[in-house]
Amino acid sequence: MIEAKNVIKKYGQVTALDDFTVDIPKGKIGILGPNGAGKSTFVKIALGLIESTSGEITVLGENLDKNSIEIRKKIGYMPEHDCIPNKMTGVEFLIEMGQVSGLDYQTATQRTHEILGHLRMGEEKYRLIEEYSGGMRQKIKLAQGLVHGPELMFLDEPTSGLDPNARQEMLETINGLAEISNTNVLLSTHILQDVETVCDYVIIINNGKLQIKENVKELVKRQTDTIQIRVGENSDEFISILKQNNNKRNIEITDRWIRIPYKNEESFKEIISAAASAKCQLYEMERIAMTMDNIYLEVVN
Amino acid sequence: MEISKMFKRFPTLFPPIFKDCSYRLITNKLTWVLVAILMLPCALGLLVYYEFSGDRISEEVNGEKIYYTSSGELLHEDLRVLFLEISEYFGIGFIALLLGIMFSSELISEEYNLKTMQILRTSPIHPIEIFTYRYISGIITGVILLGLYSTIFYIIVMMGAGIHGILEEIGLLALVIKIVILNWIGFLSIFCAINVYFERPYLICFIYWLFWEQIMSGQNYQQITLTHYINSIIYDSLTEMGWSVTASDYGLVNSNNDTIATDPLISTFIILIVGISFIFIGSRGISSKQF
Amino acid sequence: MKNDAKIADKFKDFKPNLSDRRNIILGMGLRGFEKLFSLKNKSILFLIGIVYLWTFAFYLLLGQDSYPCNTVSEELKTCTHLNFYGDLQYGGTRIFLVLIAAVASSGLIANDLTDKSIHLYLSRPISRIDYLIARIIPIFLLMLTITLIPNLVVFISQFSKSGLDVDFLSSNMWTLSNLILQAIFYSISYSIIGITFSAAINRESLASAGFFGTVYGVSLIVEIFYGLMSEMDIENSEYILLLSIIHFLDIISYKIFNVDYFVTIFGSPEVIEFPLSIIIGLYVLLFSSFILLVNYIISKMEVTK
Amino acid sequence: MSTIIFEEVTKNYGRVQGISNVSLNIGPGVTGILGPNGAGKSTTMKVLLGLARPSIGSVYVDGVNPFDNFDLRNKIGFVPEYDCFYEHMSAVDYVSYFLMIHDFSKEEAVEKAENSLIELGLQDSMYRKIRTYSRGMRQKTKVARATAFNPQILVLDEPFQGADPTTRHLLMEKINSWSEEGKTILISSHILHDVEYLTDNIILINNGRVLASGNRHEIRKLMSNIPIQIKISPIDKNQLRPLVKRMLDEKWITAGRLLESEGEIILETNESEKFYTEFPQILEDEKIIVEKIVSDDDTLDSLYSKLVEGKQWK
Repeated sequence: MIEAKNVIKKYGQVTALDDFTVDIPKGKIGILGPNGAGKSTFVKIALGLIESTSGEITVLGENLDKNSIEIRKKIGYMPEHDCIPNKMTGVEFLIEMGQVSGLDYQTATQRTHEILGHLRMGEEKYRLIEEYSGGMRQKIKLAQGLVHGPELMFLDEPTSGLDPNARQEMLETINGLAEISNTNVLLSTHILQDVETVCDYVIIINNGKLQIKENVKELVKRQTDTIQIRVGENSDEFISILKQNNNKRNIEITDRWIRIPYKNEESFKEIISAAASAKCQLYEMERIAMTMDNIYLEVVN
Repeated sequence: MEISKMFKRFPTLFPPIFKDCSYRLITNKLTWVLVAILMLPCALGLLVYYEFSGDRISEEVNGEKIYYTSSGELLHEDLRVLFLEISEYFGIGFIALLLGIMFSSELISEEYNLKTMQILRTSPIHPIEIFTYRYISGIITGVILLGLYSTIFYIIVMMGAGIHGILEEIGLLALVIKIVILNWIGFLSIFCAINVYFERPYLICFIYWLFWEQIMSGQNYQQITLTHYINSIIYDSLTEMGWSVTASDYGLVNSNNDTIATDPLISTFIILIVGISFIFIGSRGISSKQF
Repeated sequence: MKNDAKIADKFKDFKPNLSDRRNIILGMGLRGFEKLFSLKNKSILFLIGIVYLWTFAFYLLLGQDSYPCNTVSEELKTCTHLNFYGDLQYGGTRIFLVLIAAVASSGLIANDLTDKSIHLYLSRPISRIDYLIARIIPIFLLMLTITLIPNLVVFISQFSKSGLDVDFLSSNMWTLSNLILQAIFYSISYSIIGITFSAAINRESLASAGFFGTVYGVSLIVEIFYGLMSEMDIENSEYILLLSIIHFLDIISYKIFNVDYFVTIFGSPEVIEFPLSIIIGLYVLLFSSFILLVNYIISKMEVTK
Repeated sequence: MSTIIFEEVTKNYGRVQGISNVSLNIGPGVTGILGPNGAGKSTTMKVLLGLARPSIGSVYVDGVNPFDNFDLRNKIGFVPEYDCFYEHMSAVDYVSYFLMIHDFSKEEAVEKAENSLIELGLQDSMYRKIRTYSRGMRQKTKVARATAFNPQILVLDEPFQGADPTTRHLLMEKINSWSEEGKTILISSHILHDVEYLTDNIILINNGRVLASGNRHEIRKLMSNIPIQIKISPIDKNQLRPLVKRMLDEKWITAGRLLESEGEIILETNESEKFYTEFPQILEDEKIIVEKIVSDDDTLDSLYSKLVEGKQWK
């Protein structure tokens, strides 16, 4: 979908992208990285908004140097910051954006309503944007990128500032994007759980270089060597029994959970029998899975 | 908080606030627009000087060059009128007032816009301190800016009359600077207080100035405007300097054509009182404002 | 009917048919123009109404005979089409023109900058210059409606007064074309100034105040000093008139008619001559630097956010 | 040890509701305050900071009314949701500016500011102007300002907004250590995952009302009308069927589902306490070893959506 070869981008003295090479497959891709790692620079170069100092980028099979303006017909962009006018209605704005992308008036109108339907916007689409809630504003921002039927959609922090329900809905919408006119998604975010729920692949950028590019599902399947337990009453007795069995291993105890290192299947058995004999409630027991957090911190630091 | 504690804190608290405020005022885009407008008379004055300096007639008395116009009058007496008239528009009049409105909005309204006022209100600083320190910073910056401007403009205008002319009329410059200071003490505190209470301070300040200060002054009950006291001081000083001005030139007459100029000392005192009382009104507004 | 039961696909494939850049820009410009004329912009409609009323009252009802104006005479009314742009007391609409240009142009880019929707426009298949052109079109068209049309109406009324004489037309061919050229010149110049202010001061109300204050206020100050200096009989004092954009534009528009420039605000008409090369050079310099400034402002925004 | 007490507090802004009839008792440690946008979280914080005066009711922070009280302001640190900077200052200037208001001398203020900024990892950029900062650095600066004078109470409104994962992690570690020092910390966040990581104590607000407050597991237990679903996966996949069969024999199990492909069973019960107590014994008796006992119902996500939708009353 996007191929970058030895891309370098410098702002004066600062190097934003340093010999950056990546081949991004189709599907839903998450881009992670600390602030200033070069994520947004990469996205802007791929959009043709700024030019790279050197290197080659191919987006959707077309070379970016030659037709950076034409390529934008196939790309949708949802910026991070609030960037929609207040004094228009949602529908008006989307039709305008459709026309600016080159659709004729009637098609733009039809397409606007179709997309707003998919995004589950009701009558409020005819209201002024300034009356919209944060979630609705995000949806309008998303819709304006989709209105001309792009093959590729850049999403920059689509869930920032949303409350949990709105965030959930936004994630579901993004998940459905692949189905709306076969759009590929490039999602850049700081909330790692979003990547976990939405994306097929994850790319981590740091210091202008590609750190890893991997399949999310396989990454998250990896498990750690710790078992987390949460128990109810008689926890003291439970702990003392456990300690007898595990005298050589270190048990982490806080008032919220107990963590025991995983050795083999026997570990589970020990816990269950300890709970049974201490007659305490065993609320929770599982091997802690690798989360995006762990992977991210491991890669970046 | 007791007043004594406030005084004790003053040396530590005021410098950083002054530094911040003056920086913000001076780096503001609008200040520069106004300064550019203020510089226009200076530039044009310079142009005028170079063009006409050949036409004047000079005479040497006691080693000093005294210049006369072609009709034989003292040149500096012509030029001082020009200086005062233009100062009344720029240095102490309309432009200075716009600068004052802009400063007050930057000092107070901007704190609300930047939401730093919320932080200040959760910090142990008394509203009187918040208001006063900003007000004083505004006065200092404004007076320095306009005082400097007045001096430069004075020198440029009086340059035509030579060193003699400049020294001869130095009292006028002192008067203009005095008026600048009093103007700012009075008006800035009113503008700042307006900024505390109203959402659109620019508009309200301007309306206040136009309807209250401009239209009311020159009427029968003009003693309720600050302009009256400012004008009284100008009028009094000019008469003392031997100018032939009448009270009606400065609108200091009522409908019976009686002169109603106030004594300059009392005028100064009243302006100070107004300044201080609006400090209290303003800080009252800050302390009662909720978020 | 049994076999006709159908469930629609959840999503329909959308194959867009996108038009090229020229159409997009033209469409944007025309929509912007339409918007300026919509009922929401009451102030602009009001001002336009005043300009028309003023023109018709002044030139059609009060009427005058001698037309066109080849040389500047004592009788200013003979220079109708030039007077149209003059100061109020000489029957001109200058203050309204500047006001309309200030009010209408201030929002065009400033609004996009304040709500940051400029990023969305720039991520569309148009370039930065395309965007600028699209934003200039509405204000350009608006200025045309208040410069060209009233002047044409005056021309036609003169034509009808001459008894629809074909000779009048043929002898005034150049006047007509100059009229159009002059209107276009004013429109494009004010549009560019407006766009510059709109981009440089990114708040709508401040931009319009800045436009009006700078353009009109400076012209007043310059005029005062010009009066002062000419009273003192200072040589070359007319060069300070070039400091004011209004005067500068007037000078060029008088050049278009091959008429000497004269001052109208405060004081009686006075003929002033400038060399053509200086004026054209200055104009090109000034307006290209305006365009470059706007371009720079927008390009800087792209990089930072 | 500071405590915050709300007694039936109502705050209206003109005709707009802020919070209504809120009673709370917040003690030391981290407390998460959750709710949709516009639910009244920020209003709650503002009332307790003394930025707004309650319309009805009273608030006590350390036993005094926060509105007008001066000494209290030395004890509360506030990180607002929005940016609140003098953009032309550097972080050190900014933090020390406010420290001087807290009655520190200039030298002390600069030193403390530098220390707290270094602690938060801003050593490289703390002399640069705030204007040039990224969102994460801005968050750190705000936190540094609020904590540099060592307040006993910390109020953090969306402190992780816009921060990159590294910053987020660092801030969480800091918050955890402050909470261990015995500070009272009130934190609001839209990202439930973060709150879940930090604390079990939550306050859930919607439409200006406090829907629930306290330990989230206890809250879930109080919602006894909603059956709890528990996921269990035995190590030996052949034991899936016997285990379901065995569990359905108990009358407190209302339903059971077998997910063969995932190697899990899902059990539903109304008497969760009984289940959790007896289940280990049953496993022990049946000689079945399971590697996972988890309830998706018990996550903060599910608790949040259930409470906000009002399922606790149905």
